[in-house]
Amino acid sequence: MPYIVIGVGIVLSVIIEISTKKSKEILPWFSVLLFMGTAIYSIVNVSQSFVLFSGMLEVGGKSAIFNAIFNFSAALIVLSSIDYLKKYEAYYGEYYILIQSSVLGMMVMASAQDIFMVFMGLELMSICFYALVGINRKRLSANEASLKYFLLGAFATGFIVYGIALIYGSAGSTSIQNLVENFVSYSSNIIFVLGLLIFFVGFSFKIAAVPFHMWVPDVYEGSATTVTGFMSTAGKAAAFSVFIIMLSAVVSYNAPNFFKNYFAVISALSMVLGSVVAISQDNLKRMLAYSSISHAGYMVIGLAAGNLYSIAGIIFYLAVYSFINIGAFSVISAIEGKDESRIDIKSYAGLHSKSPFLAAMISLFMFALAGIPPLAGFFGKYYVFFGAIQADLTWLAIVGVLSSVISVYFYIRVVVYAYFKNSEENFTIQTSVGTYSAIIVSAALVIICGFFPDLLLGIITTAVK
Amino acid sequence: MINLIYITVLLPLIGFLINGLFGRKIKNAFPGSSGEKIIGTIGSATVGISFLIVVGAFFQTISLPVEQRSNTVELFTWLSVGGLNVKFAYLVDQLSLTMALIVTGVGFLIHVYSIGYMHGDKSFWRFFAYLNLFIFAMMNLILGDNFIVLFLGWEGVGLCSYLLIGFWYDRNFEKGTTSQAAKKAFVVNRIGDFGFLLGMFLIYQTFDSLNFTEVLSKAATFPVAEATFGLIAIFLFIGAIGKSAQIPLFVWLPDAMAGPTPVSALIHAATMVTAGVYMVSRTSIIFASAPAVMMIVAVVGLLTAIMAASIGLVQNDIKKVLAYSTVSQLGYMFLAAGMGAFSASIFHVMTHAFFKALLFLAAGSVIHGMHEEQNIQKYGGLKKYMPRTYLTFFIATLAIAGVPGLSGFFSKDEILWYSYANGSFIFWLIGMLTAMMTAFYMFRLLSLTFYGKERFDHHHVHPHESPSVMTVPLIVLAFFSLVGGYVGLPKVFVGESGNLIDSWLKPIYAPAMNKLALYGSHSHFEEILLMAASVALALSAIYFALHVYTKKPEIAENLSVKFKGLYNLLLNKYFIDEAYEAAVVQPIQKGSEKLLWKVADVVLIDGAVNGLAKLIDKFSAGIRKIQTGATHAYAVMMLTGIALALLWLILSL
Amino acid sequence: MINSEILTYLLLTPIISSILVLLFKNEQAKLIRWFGVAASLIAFVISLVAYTQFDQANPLFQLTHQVVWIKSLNVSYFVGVDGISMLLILLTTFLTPLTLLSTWNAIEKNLRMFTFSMLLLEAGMLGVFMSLDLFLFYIFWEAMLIPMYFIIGIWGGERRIYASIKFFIFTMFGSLLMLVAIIWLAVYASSITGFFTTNLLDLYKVGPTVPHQIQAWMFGAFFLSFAIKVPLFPLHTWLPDAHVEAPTAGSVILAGVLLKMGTYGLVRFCLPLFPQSSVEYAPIISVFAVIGIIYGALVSMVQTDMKKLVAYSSVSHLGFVVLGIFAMTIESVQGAVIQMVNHGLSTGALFLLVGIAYERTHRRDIAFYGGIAKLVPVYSVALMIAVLSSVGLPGLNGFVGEFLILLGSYKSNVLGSVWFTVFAATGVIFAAVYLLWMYQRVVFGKVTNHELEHELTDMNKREILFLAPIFLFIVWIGVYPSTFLNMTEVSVQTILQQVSAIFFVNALHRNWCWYCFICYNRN
Amino acid sequence: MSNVPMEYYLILSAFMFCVGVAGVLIRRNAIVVFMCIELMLNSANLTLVTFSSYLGNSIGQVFVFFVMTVAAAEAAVGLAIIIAMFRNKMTVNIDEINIFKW
Repeated sequence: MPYIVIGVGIVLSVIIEISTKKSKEILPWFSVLLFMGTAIYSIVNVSQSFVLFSGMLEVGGKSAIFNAIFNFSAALIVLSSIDYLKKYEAYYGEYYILIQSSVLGMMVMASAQDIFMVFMGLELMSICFYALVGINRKRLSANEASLKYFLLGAFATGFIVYGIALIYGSAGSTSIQNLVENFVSYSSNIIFVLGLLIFFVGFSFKIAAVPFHMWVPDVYEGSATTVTGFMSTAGKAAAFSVFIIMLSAVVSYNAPNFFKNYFAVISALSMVLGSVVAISQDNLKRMLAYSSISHAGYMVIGLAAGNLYSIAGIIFYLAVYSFINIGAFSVISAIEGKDESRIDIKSYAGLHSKSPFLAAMISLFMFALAGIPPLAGFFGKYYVFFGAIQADLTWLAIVGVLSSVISVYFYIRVVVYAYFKNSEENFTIQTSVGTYSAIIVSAALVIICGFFPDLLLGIITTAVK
Repeated sequence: MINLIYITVLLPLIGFLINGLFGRKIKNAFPGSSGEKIIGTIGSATVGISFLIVVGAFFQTISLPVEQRSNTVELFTWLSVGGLNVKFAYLVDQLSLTMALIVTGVGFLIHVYSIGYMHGDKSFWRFFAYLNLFIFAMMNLILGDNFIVLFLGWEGVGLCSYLLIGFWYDRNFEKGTTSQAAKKAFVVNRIGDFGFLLGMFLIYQTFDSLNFTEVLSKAATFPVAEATFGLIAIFLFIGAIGKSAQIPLFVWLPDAMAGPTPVSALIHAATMVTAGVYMVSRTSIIFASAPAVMMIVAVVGLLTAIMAASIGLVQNDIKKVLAYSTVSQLGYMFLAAGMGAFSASIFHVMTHAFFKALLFLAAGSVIHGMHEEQNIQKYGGLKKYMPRTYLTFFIATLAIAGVPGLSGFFSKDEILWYSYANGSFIFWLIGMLTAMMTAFYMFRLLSLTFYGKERFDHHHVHPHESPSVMTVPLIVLAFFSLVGGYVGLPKVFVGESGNLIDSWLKPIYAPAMNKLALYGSHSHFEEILLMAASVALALSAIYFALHVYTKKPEIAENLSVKFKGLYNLLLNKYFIDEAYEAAVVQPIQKGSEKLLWKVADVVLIDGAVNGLAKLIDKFSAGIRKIQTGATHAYAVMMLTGIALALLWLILSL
Repeated sequence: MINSEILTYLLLTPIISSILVLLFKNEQAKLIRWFGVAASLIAFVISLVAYTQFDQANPLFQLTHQVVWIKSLNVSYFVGVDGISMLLILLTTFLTPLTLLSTWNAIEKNLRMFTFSMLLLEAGMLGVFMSLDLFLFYIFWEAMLIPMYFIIGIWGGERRIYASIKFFIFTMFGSLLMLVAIIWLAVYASSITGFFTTNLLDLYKVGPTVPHQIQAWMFGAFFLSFAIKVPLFPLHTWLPDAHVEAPTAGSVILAGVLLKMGTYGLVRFCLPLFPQSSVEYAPIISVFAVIGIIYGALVSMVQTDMKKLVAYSSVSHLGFVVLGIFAMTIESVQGAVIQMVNHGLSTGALFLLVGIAYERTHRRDIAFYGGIAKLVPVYSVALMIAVLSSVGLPGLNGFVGEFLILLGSYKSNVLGSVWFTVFAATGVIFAAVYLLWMYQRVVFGKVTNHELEHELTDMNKREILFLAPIFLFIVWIGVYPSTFLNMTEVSVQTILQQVSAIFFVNALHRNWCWYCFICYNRN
Repeated sequence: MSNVPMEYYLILSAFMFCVGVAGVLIRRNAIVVFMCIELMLNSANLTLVTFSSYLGNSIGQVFVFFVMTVAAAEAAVGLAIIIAMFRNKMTVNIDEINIFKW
């Protein structure tokens, strides 16, 4: 049902774009409505789980949660894009259509019950992202980002397809259901394990885990801020949704713990490297790119632990991470000036005197990213650490906390500039209804999920079980 | 009256609060000297009334049978934790009453004297507030029925001493300032307190109580190792050394002369410095259980006595001479205590309080009349200008020099006798030598001040007698210096019970005496012989001093040139201050600054912390270079990752 | 009255009023100030009411209030107090209005935010002291970093950024390891009780059963976190920086309450949760405590900046507290608890006084001052009292704490050697040295600096008003500490029973005796 | 076809895959790099077809069609990006495209 709605929405958007010149005013609000409607529909129908397209897609349960996350993030991103795109000089109607399509792709990924569907969803999403990254085709930075993203993304796709081929060959089927049921017998087949590993590597690229993270800083820096916000949240969540689907096969059947080790290692690498390198970044978008790498690391802890708690933890983490990051990128987009100026941390000096609201909000999001209780970010980490310790991965949890100590430094550095330093540049910040409402909604969610994590967690736990 | 004893503690406190909080207002409200009078009256009256109460309690106690002479007045619980139960309670017995009489009595006189001495001082009210606070603390010290209340007073008097030494906080004193002297006093005292604290801890560990009655009775009966007793005694004695200015912690007392002279009289001569003697005497049973420590006490006392006396021989500051004399006399008291003659030491505390307070007050009167000049070389022939001061000073000098019939003679003689009887001839000899020196330097002081040529500048200095508010206390003290000794007449003359003070205090020391039991058999003849010898030697020293300093000052001059090294050594107090400065103070200070702070803290610890941060920062700056911007490199990185993963997978199969 | 919601009201008061503060405009300075003081006074009154409902003879946690919070993790909002936490809660609510009152002139910039931070900070500290769920405790423990971070960073001195970041990261480092330990305990508990729990009362039963080797790690993680907060030598270097750079109000709260959270954590969590490890490592920890006492004092002695001097003195004073806690005798732990309050009062007073002078002259270096007794007599007296209280003069509060700690540690079997006390007691000497020396250089002597004459004015009524209550308690605790000692006695006994039960069973399970060379052979 | 062992096809496709990967790593021209990626995809396709044929089910072959479709879409977007790049910078040498680094 939600897939049809989005699909119809895309068609309608295309028609609007073609038929009227006012499409730029209509499309954003249309998209917001579309996304919000789908998000709410998904949340309401969490408990109704059924299968579509002869076992290809599953509706409800985990996928409903993911669908809600995708749609909700998209809605917020669209809100904050309205005014930003004018500034960014890329005020095209297809922007919204691309977002809608990519959301459809994500939804397919998250609901997939067959590796084919995973691939289809992934490609739909990725191709839209390639285009979104380069949406401002006049700008060299956007060109470079999209080219890098495209080449490396396609490279990764090559691995994924090859992996799928090997899995298919050794299992004789692409149904995930089948994989789950017969995992133990398959796992003695070296080709199967090899295929699965290659497949996982491809997705490790998508979630930006070290050492497959190299594209992230450049692409995040070069694309439009709102697009970065979208990719780093919904895009990452979509890739994780695939891991979680596949993982129910890998872990619940006592597989050889090779994958556990694999995840543990890339998680440790990502956490440490992301945190460490972020320290020396002055460009805020680039810094958040590295932060996103380290957060991917935290989430992978949950994959390594692989129990119910940690899976619920990852989903929770993804949801709150989406709110936080969208909020943070919205603030950045609000402050950003023409020609991608003012994304350097120095421009944030004395922000509190220019705009107390934005200063408070960026601090809130930074503290949340740093995982300071009682903000939502803390609970995400708490959950994955909890899962890790339960799975006897205490060392990983310790690596995690140590790297979050390091990461605190660059998060609070933003607060230092916003509050403790005096302004050096003079500029005025235009208020934007769309962006500000996106920020407020994200902030509210960050606080609410912090004080009452059970609201969200309750839904997730029921869905996971 | 015994039950009202807490009033004697409270009254000075009230006086302190009134003068301390409202003194400035009183002074401003009543212009001229009437404000001073009110403040002075409040200050003196509180102590005076306390004195009367103590006297009442004294007579009440005397009227009781001997067994009931020890009474406790409880106020409220102070510290009650686990097995520790410390009350604010006062112990009224023979020893504390004796001390209380001295403190309030002499204290009252000095208060009165101060009204005159401090006249015109801008902080008149503050002075009286501090004095009252001192009396409050001192009363706690001597009346407290447990170690902690004693310690409260112990530290409290230290504080008052600190405040009063630094009373003229903007004046210079010798090479430094008064406040440096004050700080020195407090810190050196604290070193002693450190020992005292450890003593208390060990007592609590051993006897599970800090209450005098309990601890002392347990100490008399409990089977406790002698080593433990020894350790306790050593610790307590360290406390006493600090407070009573014995070797090696005596250095603060001469510097304490930076305070106003009444302070020197009250705190640094008559009362506070004897607190150590009181404490040893109070815990006599513990000391008596550790004979080795007793010997240490005696030796320390003896050495202090002779050392301080030798320094006193050459000092030129009138108060300095008296200060070293005090140190020396305190040494006598410890000698007595160490010899087991606790009552003799308390007796000497009493007589010393009279004559030394008198000496200081009289000296104060001289200083007052000489416009704050303290160098005795610039005095001379003052007898005719200040007759009353001279007379009283003369009496006190006789007393301290051990001229028979005066108070000092009896107490000093008793100590010397016990140092022979319970100790050895060497003890007596050194004690005797000290007594000779004492007689000498006191008469040197007397001669240079009151006799001989007038060496002061007549144009600027107009010596005059002090007002009667100052001289009347002098006269009263002179009276007691004359007759105070008769409560402790030698047993050789008056028999076992004729020594009033000894038989009064005896019950206190009974347990200690039981343990000691070291009275050797010495004949009366020996005692009288030694007494005669000491009198003869003292008198000859007096004669020599008078002769040299009134008639032939050049002899002194020649001697000082002839024995230049010795003279300088003595003049500079054996360079002990300098030695401490170089051996203790400087190393600690420099070490703390150069080593602990600037190296250990800033470089090592903080350096490690910041270094770690810097390391991560460097690491970050280095590792970010991996991100070259070249798409190829990214692909290579990915492939490396895949290759490693595959390799690992294959290896793990 | 075992169950009561009063603590929740107490907690909510500053939170709600901090939000209300945001409704004011920055220009309404007077209103904001009064509002802040009034709000914190209300909190103080509520805590007094809570105190009247508190039964000090009851060894259990009282005034508890439990509401399920996160079902899936079995975490509940669970607050309650025993004597120790009640005392510290009172200290917190007592000091907060006074510090707010002290900022009248010092804080001009962004007053609204300042009051907001202070009230939030108060809420955080109260939460730490009343939480009976480790998860909840951890949240408060971390959450109060944020307002403190802002207080140092926005209203601090020149190097405020360095200091605030150092403070934040240093303290966070320890607490994150504690987080791992908390989770580990919760998971471990599920293997014993069958369900995850972070409920402190449940974990009190679970903690001691943790296998010896792992318990040491758990203990280490908790201890590290608390030791950094205390701060114990050699983890103390964030403190001087934070103290020096923080505004007066920040320093007062930092010294007065924040550091106590560390020592409170040791008493509340380390000792009863991990008794074997606590006993086993007590001597090592005490060595560091003693080093801290002496080291803090010596370094304090040579400081040229008054605030830094007081900051290092905190290292020394809190060394006493740690020593008292790990001596584990009733006397020493009681002493440690009362010393926490004492340090809050006397160091708080010292910081306030330094702040008063700083407000007028904008200088904190000792050399700048000298001879101010003549210019500002009331101030000098106040400083004297604060100094003496810090020095530990009998009759004032400091003595009671230090004496009990030393007395208790001397006879402690857990430490097993009297040398700890002997060395610690030298701190008593050094305290006199550094504080009186500072006092002498600042207050006594001649006025050499004539700038002082027109800049320095004596304390005004408001300043006397906020110092007087502190001095009242300084004397009160010094003369009649029973009021406070009785409050905590039963609670301390309960904790020690938990420890000693283990202690006697295992009878010093130590496989090393490195301190033998200084062993003092008793009996 | 049935007399050729499956392994031959697999090895061939693996070799093709490696050639593709090597091309991506070595070549500088963005279009050539992209073509190498297409080669990788095609090697995967070959694998799929092989398996499909040997397993005797059609899923693999169906999937190949999807992959080809996707590759076509990818090519469209990718070439558009490369063209945009070329317009702005007049080069498609990926070594010269490095304004973002570190």
